[in-house]
Amino acid sequence: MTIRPALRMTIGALTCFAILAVFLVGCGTNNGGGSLKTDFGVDTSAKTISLGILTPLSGPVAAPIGIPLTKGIETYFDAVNASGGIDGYKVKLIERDTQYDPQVEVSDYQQIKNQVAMFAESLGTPTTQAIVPLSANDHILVSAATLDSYLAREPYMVLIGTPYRLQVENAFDYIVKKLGVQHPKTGIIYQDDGYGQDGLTGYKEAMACYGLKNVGEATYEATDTTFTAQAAQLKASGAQYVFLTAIPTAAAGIIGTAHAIGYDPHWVLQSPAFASGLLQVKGLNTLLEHEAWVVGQGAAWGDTSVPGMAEMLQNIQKYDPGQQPDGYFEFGYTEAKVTYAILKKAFDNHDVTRAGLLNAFNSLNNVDVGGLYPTLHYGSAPNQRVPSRDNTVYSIDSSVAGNLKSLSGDFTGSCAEQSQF
Amino acid sequence: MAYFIQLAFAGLAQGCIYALVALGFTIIFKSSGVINFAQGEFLLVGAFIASVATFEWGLNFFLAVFIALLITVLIGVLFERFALRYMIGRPAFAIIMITIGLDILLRTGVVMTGKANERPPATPYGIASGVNYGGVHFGENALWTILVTLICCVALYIFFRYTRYGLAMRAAAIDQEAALAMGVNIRLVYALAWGIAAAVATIAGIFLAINVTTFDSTLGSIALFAFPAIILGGLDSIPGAVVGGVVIGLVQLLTQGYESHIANFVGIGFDTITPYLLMIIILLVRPYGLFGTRKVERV
Amino acid sequence: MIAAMATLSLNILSGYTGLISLGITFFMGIGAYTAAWLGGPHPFFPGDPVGLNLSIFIWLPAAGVVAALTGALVGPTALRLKGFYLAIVTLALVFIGLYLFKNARAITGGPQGRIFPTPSFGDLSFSSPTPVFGVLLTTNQWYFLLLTPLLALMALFVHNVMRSRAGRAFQAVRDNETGAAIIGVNLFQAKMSAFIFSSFLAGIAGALWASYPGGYAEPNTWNLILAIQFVAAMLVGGVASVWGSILGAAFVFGLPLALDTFSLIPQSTSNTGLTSGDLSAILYGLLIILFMLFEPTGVIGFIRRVTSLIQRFDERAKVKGGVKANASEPVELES
Amino acid sequence: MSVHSQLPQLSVAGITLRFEGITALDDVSFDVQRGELFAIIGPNGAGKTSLLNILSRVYQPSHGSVLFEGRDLLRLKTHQIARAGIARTFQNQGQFPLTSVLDYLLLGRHIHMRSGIVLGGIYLGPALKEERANRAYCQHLLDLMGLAPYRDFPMGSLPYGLQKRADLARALAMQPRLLLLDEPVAGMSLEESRDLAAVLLDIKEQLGITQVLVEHDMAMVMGIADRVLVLDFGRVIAQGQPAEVQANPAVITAYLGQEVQRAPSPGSVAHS
Repeated sequence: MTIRPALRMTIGALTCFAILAVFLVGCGTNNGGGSLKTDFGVDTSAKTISLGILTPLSGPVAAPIGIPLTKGIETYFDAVNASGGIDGYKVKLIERDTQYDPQVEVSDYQQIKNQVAMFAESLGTPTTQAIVPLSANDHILVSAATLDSYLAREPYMVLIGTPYRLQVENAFDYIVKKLGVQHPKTGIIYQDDGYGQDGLTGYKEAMACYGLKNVGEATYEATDTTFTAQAAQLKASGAQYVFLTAIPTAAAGIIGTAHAIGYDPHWVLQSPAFASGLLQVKGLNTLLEHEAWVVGQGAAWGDTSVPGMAEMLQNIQKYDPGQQPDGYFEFGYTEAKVTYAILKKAFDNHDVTRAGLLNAFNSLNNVDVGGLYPTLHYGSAPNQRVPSRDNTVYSIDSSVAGNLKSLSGDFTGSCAEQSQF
Repeated sequence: MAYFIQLAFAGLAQGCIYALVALGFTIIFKSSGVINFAQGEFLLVGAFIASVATFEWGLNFFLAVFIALLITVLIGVLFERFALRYMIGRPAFAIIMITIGLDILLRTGVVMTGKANERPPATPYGIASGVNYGGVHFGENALWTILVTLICCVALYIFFRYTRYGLAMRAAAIDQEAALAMGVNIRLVYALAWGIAAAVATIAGIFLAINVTTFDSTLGSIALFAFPAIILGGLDSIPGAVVGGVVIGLVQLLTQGYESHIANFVGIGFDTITPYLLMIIILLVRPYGLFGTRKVERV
Repeated sequence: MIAAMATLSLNILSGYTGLISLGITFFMGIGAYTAAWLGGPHPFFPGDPVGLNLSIFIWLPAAGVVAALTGALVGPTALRLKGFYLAIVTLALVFIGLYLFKNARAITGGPQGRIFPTPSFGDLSFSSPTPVFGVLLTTNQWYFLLLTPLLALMALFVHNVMRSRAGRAFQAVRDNETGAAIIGVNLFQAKMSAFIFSSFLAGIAGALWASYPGGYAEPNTWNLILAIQFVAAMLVGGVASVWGSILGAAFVFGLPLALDTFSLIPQSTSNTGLTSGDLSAILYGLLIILFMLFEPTGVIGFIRRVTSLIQRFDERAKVKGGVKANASEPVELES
Repeated sequence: MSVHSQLPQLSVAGITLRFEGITALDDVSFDVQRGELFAIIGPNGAGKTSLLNILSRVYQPSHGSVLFEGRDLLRLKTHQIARAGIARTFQNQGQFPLTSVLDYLLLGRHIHMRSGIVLGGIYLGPALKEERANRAYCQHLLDLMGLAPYRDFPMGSLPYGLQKRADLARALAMQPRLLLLDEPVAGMSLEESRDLAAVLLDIKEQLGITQVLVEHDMAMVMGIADRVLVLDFGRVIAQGQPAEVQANPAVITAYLGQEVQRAPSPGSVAHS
C-alpha cells in the first residue's frame, strides 16, 4: 500500500499533534485514585509521589553545601519510605545538578517541573530568585534553602530558617540586651552581592533598634584575594564588634589578616560564613575559638536531648552511615520535615494537586521539627511567611560535634520581632 | 600615616604576587607569542598540591612545595609539548581558547577531588607572625613574598643574561627564524618558558594561599589582575611585568582602602576596576606599555 | 537559541572581522538592562528598580540600539588595538560592566538583581502557558515560536551582510589590514561598523537572555565565564560561519543539558566523585583543546569536509576512469 | 583638463625614507606621464617595494612630495588612495587565502559600491541591484582574464601564477587611472611571464591605464617598458629609455655585483 506524500505528511503532522496534545493535556487531568485529587508528579498506580530537587552537585558549592544538604533530604525521605511512605505513597526524588548557576537552574526546573508535585529543594539565593516567577506561573511550591529575606514575599516559596537580615539583628540583640554592652562600636564587612545586601539591611535596622555606634563598613568582592584594606579600615575605625556577611574563605581571610595587623575585635559570623574546614588552619582555629561567634539556628549536633536530633542520628546510622556532623545536613533534614508536613496535610485533605499543596501549605500554621529548629510558622501574608525569627548565638569549639556550642539558647530579639517583610 | 603604610605594604606584597603571575605570562609570550590564560590555574594547582601534600600526606612544607613545583612544571611542559606545539601559526584567539580549555580542565580537576573548599594553605609560619614597627604590621608572609619575588627576578635576570639556555631564549624572542638558523633548539626554549612560568606561578600561588588564610577553587582568578599588569609594563618586557604587577597591586590596595571615603561618588567595588582603568589609560597613551617595544609593521 | 544569537554577534566581530573580543557579555548586559528599564514591570515595592512596562516592540529593538550606541562609544578606543591587546581590553570591559551594573541600582537592582520583562504581545504573555487556537502552549514552546523566526531573521541578515559589500570589507580587514586599506577599505569605518553591528545583536541577545524564562538576573550574570563560553561556541561551531554559530551554541550550551537529560552518568549524591556538571566541564575543556588541535574550522568545517569528500566520491563514481577527475583541483573549502 | 594632460600624471620629488637609522630611499625623484608604462628596477634591497609602499601610503617618507593629477598624495590616508584612482597589486600573495576569486574582484569594486550593513543585510532593492551589476562586471573581467573557471575557488587554493593574475584582475576591477604593479612576474614560469607581459601591454594599449611596474626581472621589463628607472641602495642610478639604461655602466655594475654576491648560495631566491 502506498501513501501519497502529501497524505503522509498530514498523517505525520497529525501524529505529532496528537503526541503534543497528550503531552500537554494528559497529565493535567484528574485521574481518579479513590477520592484523591492529583495532577502532577503523583503516580496513583505505582503509588509514588515525585519531588524535585535543584541543588549544586558539582562546582565549588557542591561539596561544602549542596551535597550534605541534599543528603539530609534523602536520608529523611528514606526513613519516611521505609516506614510506609505518606498514606502509602512512596516519595521519589528527582534530582538535578544546578551547578549554582541560575541559567542551569532554570533549565533544570523546566525539564522536570511536569514530573513533580513540588520542589523539595532549591538551593541558593540567585538560583532560587531565577525560578521565583516561573513557580508563581506554574503554581508550584518550592522549598528553598536560602535565608534571603526577599523571598519571604513570594507565595510559592517555602522557607525554613530565619533570614540573614534577622540573624544580624538577633546577634546585636544578644550583644546589647543579653551581654549588656551599651552603644557598642560596631562595623560590618559584607560580600558585594545580594547576600551581603541582606546582611547590610539587617545591620542598618539593628543600628536603629539598639543604638549601635556604626564606625566602619567595608565590602569585598567574591574574587578578592587580599583583605588588608578591609581589615586596616576596620582597625582604623576601632570597631569592637564586627559582623561578617561573608563566605568562609573570605571570613577566614579577613579574620586572619586583621589579626596579623594587630586587630582582634569580636567577630560575629553570619551562618554561611562559618565552615568546619576553617578550623584546620593553624592559628586560625584558636582565633575563631576565642574571638568569633556564629549566629545561626538549630540544635547542636549530637544533642540527643532534642528528640528530632536523636531521630536524625538514628536515621543517619540506618541510611547514611558515613555522614559527618554537618549543619547543612541538618538543614536539609529539617527542610524535608517541612515538605513532609505539607504533603501529609495535602494527603489528609485528599488533594495533592498543586492547588491542594498550596492550600495545605497556607493552612500549615506551625510545624514542629522535633527541636532540630525552633517551631516554624507559615501563613499567607509576607510577615507570616517568615518561618522563624529565632536565632542562637554560638561559640566555636572544635572539641564538640559540629564545632558549634550554643551560648544564648534560642531567642527572638526585639528588633527581629518587629521587622517588616 | 600608619594606615597608608599598612596599605602600601600590603599593596606591595600583593603586587609581587601579580608580578610573579605577570612574569609567567611575559616569559611565555616572549618566547612563543602565546598568552596563557591558564596561568592563574597554575597558582591554584600549585597551592592545592602543596596543601594536600602537607595536610593529607603529612609532608614537610619544603618537600610539599617541591612536589607542587614538580607537578605544575610537568603540566606546563606537557601541555606545551602535546597541545600548543601543534598550534603554531594559528590565529591568536584559537591559541587563547586552547589555554582556556586547559584552565577549565585544571580547575575542574581540583574541584573534583572534593577537597578544594576552605583549604588550609601549606605554610611554614603562623598566620600572624611578623614584626610591628610604628603601628604597622609587616607580616612575615608579605616580607617573604617580596623577598622571594626579588630573588626570582634576580635569578631570572642571571638566567637570561648569563646562561646558555637563557641566551637561547632571548635569541628566540628577538627573531625566531634567525635563532633557529643559529642552532637554537626552539622546542627546548618553549619547554623552558612553560616550565619557568609554571614554577613562578606555583610560588605565587603558595604565597597567595597563605595570604588569604584559606582558599578554594577560585584562587586562580587572581590572574585576571595580572593582565593589566602585563599591559602596563608592556607585553614583551620582563622588567615591565614586575613593575606593572607592583603598580597594579599598590593602586588596587590603595583604592580599596580609601574608596569608602568616596563611596557615594564611586559606589562599591571600585577597586575591582581601577587596574583596568589604569590599563586602558596606558593603552591610549602608550599602546606598547611602559617598557614594551614598539612594533614596526610591514606589508 | 539565544546563545546562538549571541554567538552570531560575536562571529561578526571576531569570526568575520578578526577582532578578538572577550567582552560580549558587556554588550549583552547593556541590552538586557535597557530592556529591563523600558519593558520591566512598574516598581512594586519601594526601592524596586524602575520599569516602564512598555511593549516588546519597543524594548527589544531598543536593547539593540542602546548596545550599538555603547559600542559606538567604546569602539574608537578599543579599536586602536589589535590581537591580544584588544582581547584584554574587552576583558576589562566585562569587569567595568560588572561594576557599573552593580552600582546603577535604579536600573539594575544593584547586586540583588532584578526582574526582566518577558515577551508578550497584547494579551499574549510568554511567561505563562496560554492557549492559542485551542492548543495550550507551554512557556518553552512559546519561546521556541518567538525565537525561531527571530534567529532565522538574524541569521539571514548576517548571511546577507557577509555576501555583500560591507561583509567583504570585514573579511578583507580580518585577512590583511594593510592590503584591505590599499584596496580602498576604510579600516576604521569597517571595524567600527562590525563593532556596532555586533553590539546591536549582542544587545538583543542579552535582552532575551535575561528575559528567558526566569526573567531574573543578577549583575554577575554578565561575567567573563559566559563571554568565554560564547567564544568557545564560536570556535567549536566554526569561525566566520552563520551555521557554525548556531551549531556551536547548541553544542556548548546544550552539552550539559544533554548529559543530564539522557543521564549518561548516574546522578548520585552518595559519592562525591563524578557528577554530571563536573564531567561536562571536563569534557568541555577537553573538547575545546581537541577542537583547537584537530578541527580548527569547527563543526561546520568538519561537515564541509565530509560533504566535499562525499561529493568527490560521487563525482569519481560518475566520471569513470578519472578522465575528468578533479584531483588537481582543490576541493577542500577551509573557512 | 588640458592642463592635466600636459603635466605628468604622477610626480615624485625628493623622496627620502628612513627606518631606524637605515636610509631605505634617498632623494628619489621621477615623473610618470599619462598612459605610460614606467618600470622601476633594481637589485634586491634597492628600495623598490618601499617606494611603492610610499605611493600607496603605507609608509610615510621623511622628506619629499608626491603629486598625483595635481593632488598631494601624502595628505591622503591609505584607504583614500584607491578612491583617488590608484590601484596596486601585491608582491606576496596569500593575503586573502579564504576569499573566493569572485569575491576578491568584488572587493576591488568596494570603492565603486555604496551599500552598507543595513542595505546589505536586507539584500533587496538598491543593494541587490548594485550587487548584481557589479557581479556582472566582475564576471566579465574574469572572462577576459581567463579566470572564469576558477570563479568560486578560494584564492589560497590557486597556483601562484593564477593568484597573481587574479590579483591583477582585482586591481583592474577598481578601474584605476594609475596601476602600481609590485613584481608581477616574480616566481612565475617563463611562459607565464610572457603571458603576463602581453596582458600588461593590452592594459596599456586598450585601456590606456598608466602603469608603474616594479620588477626584478630585467629582461621582461626591457621588453615592454616605455621608460625605466634604476634604483640601487635607495638611490636613483639611472633613468631613461630601456636601451639607454641597459648601456649604463652603473647599472651593469649594480646588477653584476649582485650576481657575484649571490653566486655562493644558489637556490635561495629571496624576495626583498
